[in-house]
Amino acid sequence: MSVVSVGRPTRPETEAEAVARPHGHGLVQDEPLIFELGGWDKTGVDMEPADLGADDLGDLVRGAPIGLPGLSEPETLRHYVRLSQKNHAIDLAMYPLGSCTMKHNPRLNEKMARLPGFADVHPLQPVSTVQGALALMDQLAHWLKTLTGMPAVALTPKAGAHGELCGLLAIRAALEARGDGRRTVLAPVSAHGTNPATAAMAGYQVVEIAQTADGRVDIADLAAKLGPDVAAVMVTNPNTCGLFEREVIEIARLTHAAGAFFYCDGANFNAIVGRVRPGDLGVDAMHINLHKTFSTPHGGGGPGAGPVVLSAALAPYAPTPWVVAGPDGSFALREGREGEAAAASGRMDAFHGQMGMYVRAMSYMLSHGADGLRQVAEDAVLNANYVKARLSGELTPAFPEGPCMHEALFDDAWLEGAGVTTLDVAKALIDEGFHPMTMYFPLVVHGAMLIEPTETEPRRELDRFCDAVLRLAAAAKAGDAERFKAAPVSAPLRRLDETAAARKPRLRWTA
Amino acid sequence: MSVVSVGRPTRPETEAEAVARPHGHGLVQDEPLIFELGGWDKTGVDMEPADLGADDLGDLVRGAPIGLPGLSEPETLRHYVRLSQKNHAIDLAMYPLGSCTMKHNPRLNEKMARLPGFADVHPLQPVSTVQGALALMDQLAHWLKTLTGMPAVALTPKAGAHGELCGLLAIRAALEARGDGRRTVLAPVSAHGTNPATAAMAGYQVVEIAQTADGRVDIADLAAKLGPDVAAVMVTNPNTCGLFEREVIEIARLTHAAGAFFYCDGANFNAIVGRVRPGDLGVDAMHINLHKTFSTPHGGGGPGAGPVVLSAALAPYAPTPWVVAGPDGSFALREGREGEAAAASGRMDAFHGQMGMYVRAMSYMLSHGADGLRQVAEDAVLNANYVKARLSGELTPAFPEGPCMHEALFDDAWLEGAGVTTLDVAKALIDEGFHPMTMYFPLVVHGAMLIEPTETEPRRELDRFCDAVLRLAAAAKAGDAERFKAAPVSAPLRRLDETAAARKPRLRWTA
Amino acid sequence: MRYLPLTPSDRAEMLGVIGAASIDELFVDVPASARLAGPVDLPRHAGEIEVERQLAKLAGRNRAAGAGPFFCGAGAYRHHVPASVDHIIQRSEFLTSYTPYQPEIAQGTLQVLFEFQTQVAALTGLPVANASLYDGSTGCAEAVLMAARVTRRGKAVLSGGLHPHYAETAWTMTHPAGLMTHRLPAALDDEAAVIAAIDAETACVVVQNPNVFGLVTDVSRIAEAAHAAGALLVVVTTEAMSFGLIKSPGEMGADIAVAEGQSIGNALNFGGPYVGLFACREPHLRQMPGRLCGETVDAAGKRGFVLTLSTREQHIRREKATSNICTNSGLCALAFSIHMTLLGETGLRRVAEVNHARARSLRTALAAVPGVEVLTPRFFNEFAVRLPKNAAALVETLAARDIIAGVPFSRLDPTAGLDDVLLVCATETTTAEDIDAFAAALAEELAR
Amino acid sequence: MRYLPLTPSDRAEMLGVIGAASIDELFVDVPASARLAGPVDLPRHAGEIEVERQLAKLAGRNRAAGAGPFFCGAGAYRHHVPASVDHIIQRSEFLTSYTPYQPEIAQGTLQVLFEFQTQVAALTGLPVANASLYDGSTGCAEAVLMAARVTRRGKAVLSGGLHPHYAETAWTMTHPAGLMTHRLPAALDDEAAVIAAIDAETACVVVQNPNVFGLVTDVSRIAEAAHAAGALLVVVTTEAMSFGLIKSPGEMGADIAVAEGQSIGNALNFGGPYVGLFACREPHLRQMPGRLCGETVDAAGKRGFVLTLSTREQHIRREKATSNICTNSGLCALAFSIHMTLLGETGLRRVAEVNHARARSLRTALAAVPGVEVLTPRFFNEFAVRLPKNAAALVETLAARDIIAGVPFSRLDPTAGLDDVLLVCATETTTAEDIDAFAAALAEELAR
Ligand SMILES: Cc1ncc(COP(=O)(O)O)c(C=O)c1O
Ligand SMILES: Cc1ncc(COP(=O)(O)O)c(C=O)c1O
Repeated sequence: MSVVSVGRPTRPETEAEAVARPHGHGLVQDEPLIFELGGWDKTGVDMEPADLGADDLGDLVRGAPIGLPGLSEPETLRHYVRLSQKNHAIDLAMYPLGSCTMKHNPRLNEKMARLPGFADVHPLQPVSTVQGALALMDQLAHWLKTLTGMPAVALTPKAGAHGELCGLLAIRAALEARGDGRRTVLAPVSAHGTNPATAAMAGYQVVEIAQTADGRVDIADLAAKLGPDVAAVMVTNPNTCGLFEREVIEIARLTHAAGAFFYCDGANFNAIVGRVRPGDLGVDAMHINLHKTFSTPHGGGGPGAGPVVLSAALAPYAPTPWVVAGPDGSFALREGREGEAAAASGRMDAFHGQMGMYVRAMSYMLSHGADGLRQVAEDAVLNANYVKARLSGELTPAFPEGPCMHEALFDDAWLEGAGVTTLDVAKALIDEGFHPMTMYFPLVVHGAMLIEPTETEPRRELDRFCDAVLRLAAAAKAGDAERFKAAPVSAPLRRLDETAAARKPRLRWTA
Repeated sequence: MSVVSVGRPTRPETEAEAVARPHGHGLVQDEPLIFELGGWDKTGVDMEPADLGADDLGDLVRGAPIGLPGLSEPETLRHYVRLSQKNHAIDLAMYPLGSCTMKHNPRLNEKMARLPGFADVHPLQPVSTVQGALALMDQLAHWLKTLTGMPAVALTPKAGAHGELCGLLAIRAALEARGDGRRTVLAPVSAHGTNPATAAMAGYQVVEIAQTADGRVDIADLAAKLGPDVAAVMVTNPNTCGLFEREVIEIARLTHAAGAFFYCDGANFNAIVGRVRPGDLGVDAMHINLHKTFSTPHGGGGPGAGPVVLSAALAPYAPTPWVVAGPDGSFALREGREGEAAAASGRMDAFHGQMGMYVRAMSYMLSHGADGLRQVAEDAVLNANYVKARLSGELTPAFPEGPCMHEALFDDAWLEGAGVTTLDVAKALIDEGFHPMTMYFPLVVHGAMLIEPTETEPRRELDRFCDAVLRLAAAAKAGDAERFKAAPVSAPLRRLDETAAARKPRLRWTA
Repeated sequence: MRYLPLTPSDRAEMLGVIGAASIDELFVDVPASARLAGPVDLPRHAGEIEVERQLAKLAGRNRAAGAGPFFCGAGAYRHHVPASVDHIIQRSEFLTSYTPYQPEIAQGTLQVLFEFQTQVAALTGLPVANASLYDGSTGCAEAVLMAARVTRRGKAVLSGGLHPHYAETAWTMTHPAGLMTHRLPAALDDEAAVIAAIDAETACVVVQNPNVFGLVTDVSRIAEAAHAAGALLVVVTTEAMSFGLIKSPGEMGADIAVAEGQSIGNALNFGGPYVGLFACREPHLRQMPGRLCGETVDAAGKRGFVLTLSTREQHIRREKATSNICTNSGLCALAFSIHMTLLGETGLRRVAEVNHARARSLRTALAAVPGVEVLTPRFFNEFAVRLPKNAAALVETLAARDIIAGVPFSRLDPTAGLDDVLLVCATETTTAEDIDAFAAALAEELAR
Repeated sequence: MRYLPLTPSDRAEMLGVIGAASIDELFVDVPASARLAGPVDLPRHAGEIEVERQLAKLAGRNRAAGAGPFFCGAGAYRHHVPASVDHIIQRSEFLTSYTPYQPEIAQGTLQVLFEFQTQVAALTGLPVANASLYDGSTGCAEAVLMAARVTRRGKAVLSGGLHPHYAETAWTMTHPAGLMTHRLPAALDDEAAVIAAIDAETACVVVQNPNVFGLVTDVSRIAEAAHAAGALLVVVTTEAMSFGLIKSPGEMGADIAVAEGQSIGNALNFGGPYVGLFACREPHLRQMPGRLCGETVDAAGKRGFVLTLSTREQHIRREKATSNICTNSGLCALAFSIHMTLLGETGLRRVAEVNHARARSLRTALAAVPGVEVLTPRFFNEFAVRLPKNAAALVETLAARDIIAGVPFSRLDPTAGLDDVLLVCATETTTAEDIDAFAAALAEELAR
């Protein structure tokens, strides 16, 4: 339909109005919970009723109301589209969450994962009917092994933490196979929380390794703590300070000399993919977060996938199932403990891991190729160093000497006396249109701000981000603490009261 | 990555802040033009270069720079996702643009239209290889004919206006076939602009028919104007005032008695689908906007599809191509003027019209079925009458007597003396989170406000909308004109200067 | 019904608010004789599973272009559209919005249209472009109508290289207004005939480049002749990808450029929806059909975009409008613009070169088949061949072998006497194996 | 490279700002011996066309479940997911966001999680649910670990009706921490054996309902026995659709309910990603693994949601955490929640009833095949049959006839001695024709 624009010239805005309406803001629809939309007897799914009742089930039939509202399709669309607009996303602006590798998620990956031949295939179909799926798993395994220089890979772990567990279980099994009941895992203080949590799950006690002034593993301390009870040394490399462990080969040597295994947390593999092979560094096991390095979407908290590459010493202790390539080009599945799987460390989950993520990762890898993946690492490192260089004048880099890898770590020394905390800076960044950096991690740095741009940030966005941070730095130093305390003011909500949430948890809607 | 939330309790908001940040607002990313993003030598498409040059084309090869920027895929995604958030959409809130039928667009339709068997088929493939496409067109034709009670349909018009042209050309051809060179088309003042514009394109002069006080065609005036030069009478039914033409059968009778044809603008078919068949009213030709009644998405301005149903008298003058069902269940295409197509009025476009829209419309029709489509009309009319009933106390309905059909028309008498115009009300509705109604159309009503909720609006949203309008009415009557003049304040932009735009048109970016 | 949110109790309560006893009361204005008592004779509603089954079955009865060797062009082209294009156009905010009449809440669509217009202007080499028409063929008809308005003349000369369906559409849409379309016989190259046909009544000359036989020509001599006679030159392009390799219409003297934009961003869709590109020289701006998006500022001085010069359009000017077009091809224009943004100049030139190279490989392969004569000397990605047999019959034979061999010219114009001419096309999606399979099968069939 | 926005000149300039002469300088910390001089031995980058071709080829070598008769269940189920679910989860704001650590700009995800938790609590009949785990099998292992923390005991009794892969996963993930899993032999109904196995060391009893043979049972007697011994009852459900027809775990006395949520909103995906549902009774809340979303207010008093009770989690509590889980199944939980919102109680019950009815039709058809014995007396949508032949071999034979006949029990547990047992499943996507084709083919093969 047409609209006659009666062209009455609009009057210019008054100054007061201009201030009241900060630039770049728009209306966000309020949206109640589905339980408040009145859909107690609606449904958005049409289906002819069954021709039979369920009377054969007797009193096992669910009688009482369940309490689930339903909505028609139009209402459903609106509910979720409205909610979605309250989220920040990579597709909206830089999302420099250090250690999370929030890179672009190619849409080709999504399309490929939805091919019926991948999406509509049951994990327990006869193996003869899923040869393409097994071939893809085999291909993914080949790429991961080649990129890491490792002889084996266990694909089934569901995410990074699950991969850590898988790696430690292989180590445990290998030790048990030689009758060795070691009970300690060494890990630096800077380790991600999943490392100690996983070690505990795997039945180990965690002993912390000290860190040097330049943000690396203290080799002397490591050597001192290595002993006959140490099953594994867990080190993240590049580490969570965004630095490459220069002495990594020595770490591996010492570890092996002590009869222990070297577990590398590969969450930061993005910094070195195509340029460095962990296998060349003496690593025995390393998980790879496909949802970081290989671009499968984070989806607001998963799903991920955490394949673990393994050294020859650990390979026999991989969990089942795995794919076996036959000489005729066909593929089989090793599901039980038969044959070469006799020593398998168990089963990490019911089926074959995260096939949907394998397809996406494979689509990404094929797109980049060996050359492109190398460029990924280079650009990721370049972008991080660029941010570090641009911000170092005003902020205080935690480790100013030498280059960083894929992320730049700052402490809060530059905020000294400003009455502004790292948290405040993070919230103020929201008002600038960016997702904050990771804050207060790693724990080894005071008021840590960990910035990981990733290689998919264009120069222009890096500059916009750096400009915003520098503006905030100037404001903080100029004493404008109030602005920081009030932030964010432009998000759909102001700061949320997390203390109240935890004090009296309300974890579901009740009428 | 993890974030330690140092749980410093956030301080409560001051009153001044609460005012400065209207509820339900969020940050909208500013976004430059693609030409300002610096991508002059970038591309987001990887392709190995051709192995041959184009030297055989000599100086016909394009040498000079074209001036097209390119962006990598991450930048492209961000550009368009940012821009998208500056749009209102059905999926965000009620979009009551009268005459536009902004109903829910089912996602199943989108999925079906993308099946390779529909989307990846060439219009000139051998007919033996597109039997499913032809079958679908035949099925769509059957549904449209059954729903309208008309014996024939021309599918190829690309949108409503194109359908109008198609209908008038069939009329013209029918008249010419009997050697009749009539040159006038009668249409009411309330007609949509496309009606007179189409009549002119079809070579006719337009004479306006008067309207009665109750918003319908003035039969006496019609009778007076009908004569030997009148080729067609074009009437919208339900009409653009949202009213059913009570005397439609008489209009048809008079028209036919004068040797003219009755063209019905079917843009408002949504009000009567499944309840009334235009064929039972004496209509000779009527276009159907698949993008209105049959839910194909409006897409920010198209594409649409405007099939035209035809009476037996006009059927031979349909344009080619059309589908012919063979006795063996196979389908053929009549593309030239052979056989029964000897009298065809020509070709409306290069191929078979809007196949992508046919699939969507068919998916919608099959979903609703005969029973559901009838319910569509009922709910559309119910929703409009509900809005009319709720608003009539404060606003002034243009035609208070009797029910309306699928849309409710108000004039601006209720704004008398308030210093607020229909345009101001529309802009103020934006600040309430709604798309404005159609304004200043139809032309027969002063300061028209035409509200079409459609059947896919839930009760709750209708109430939210009515509450907002009533709030605005109270504010206008209370003398708060300033608020209206300033509106919108919560959209990404304030009112735009349309006069300046037209005075010195800038229609493309220049460096 | 999953798309209908009202519940029975909603309906009852709402009728109460309205003061109606039943829904039938709201339909009182319908003559009693025309009120249907119950549902029409069509199937009842169906769930998603059922609808999907029915439609998938129909889709399964079509041979998808991508399912095997495929060589059709002639106005619609199979190109690869990046996955992100289709992803973006499905965003609710683009898919489910209307024509941007309220610019404050439609800047997303409006900025895209402004960018689209700029891209189309650049591609065609002309200063102003509109926000899209239905498709190339209707755009061509609109160009003829526009030329008649500009020149106040009544005749259009249509080259025999113009796609026959375009010529027919132009006739259909322009003859009622009294225009005369002088359509020259189908011919590979009719420059001389076109120039000869220009006279003082001629409003415009319409030529296609590359033409329907794939021929790429320099139309500047025709431009000169037209201009000398006071007529406009309309250049039609059915293959927008060719803008990446071939001199633009603007550079060769066109006054109006019309193109089918389907190749960029849009699927084949059995012929539609597509997107018409339309550009012209500045002085004719106010005679242009279709929507235009222009730059302006908001009340706070911020840059923004609006639909403008709408006094040309039907909703303001009614019977004096430059066209009746209202709904156009918004979403297809968006797809075009996104794909073009991904390509950029670098990518467009690259893809265009690959198209050209593949078509040359195809020529080499077909030329080697005994009995096949390549007719088109200079082409972009499609060309005509003469076969020793009826082309339509051969295409059916090859289709039975799962090779879609191209478009027989007789399909476009059965009266041209070119029943032995086949139009073939190769794009970046064509593989060497496809070409080999085609040539081999053709050789076999011709040897029979 | 289309995913890499930096241009060569960007790179050069940025190195300048950094003060590095080359990119290699940024890698100085890597030991020289480990710096690769060039790309590894893998193919070079490829365009979309090429990647799509390669992957489509692999996909084409799998028989899609929807391509013909299909009867697999046993932990993964083929249901129809409405088109709008997949549309919504692909919105950038959901797809490309991280775990909602900054609640002010993550209310979309957080509100969804709160709604999801409420839905899961309602379905399982328990008061608190978390924001998802990886899948049902790892959720089952987490439940055992949680029960051990709650009871401070070290033994878990696993029913022989528990999916063997769940039992194996539970063993893998719990034995390193010193827990003992007492796994009973595979059995259709082992209530008595389960009750007998409970002792003073028992932290929990794990039963599946419907169990791996499809049997639906009343687990309240087991609940009583467990509670009497101070142990918890963990009820596992692999088919979430059954919640629409069968009494909930909470109603039958479960302390912890674990379910595989794939059936609602998620495709088969050859086994993953799926989504683990996890709910428990209030007192055990602080021993729960995984993320929790809670309601709170913002500084202006507006309702909002945050991740809460994170002191249970690894990033705060490190080695004392209730689990190491970090990334979980956010997007699958979203899909689950959307589908459940579309269904509502009405739709869920309807679809569940249809599943049950189809499975009963399947039973009737298979029971009529000579030699086939139906083993499961009461079931939801899957049941076990005993065949007069090796089930795995028969499944392969039928697969060659394009019928995917179900899951041979030996595939789940080759050591159980149930090689003649086949697990079959029917859902709302199964047609009468599918069932007829299966029964007919089975009868033929058994008659051979
Ligand atoms: C350094 C590090 N290690 C391990 C993990 C755990 O990975 P996931 O979240 O995939 O379980 C993360 C992710 O946050 C991480 O940053
Ligand atoms: C009453 C009426 N007639 C005709 C039309 C023209 O339809 P279209 O925009 O599809 O060309 C419209 C659409 O706006 C309309 O509302």
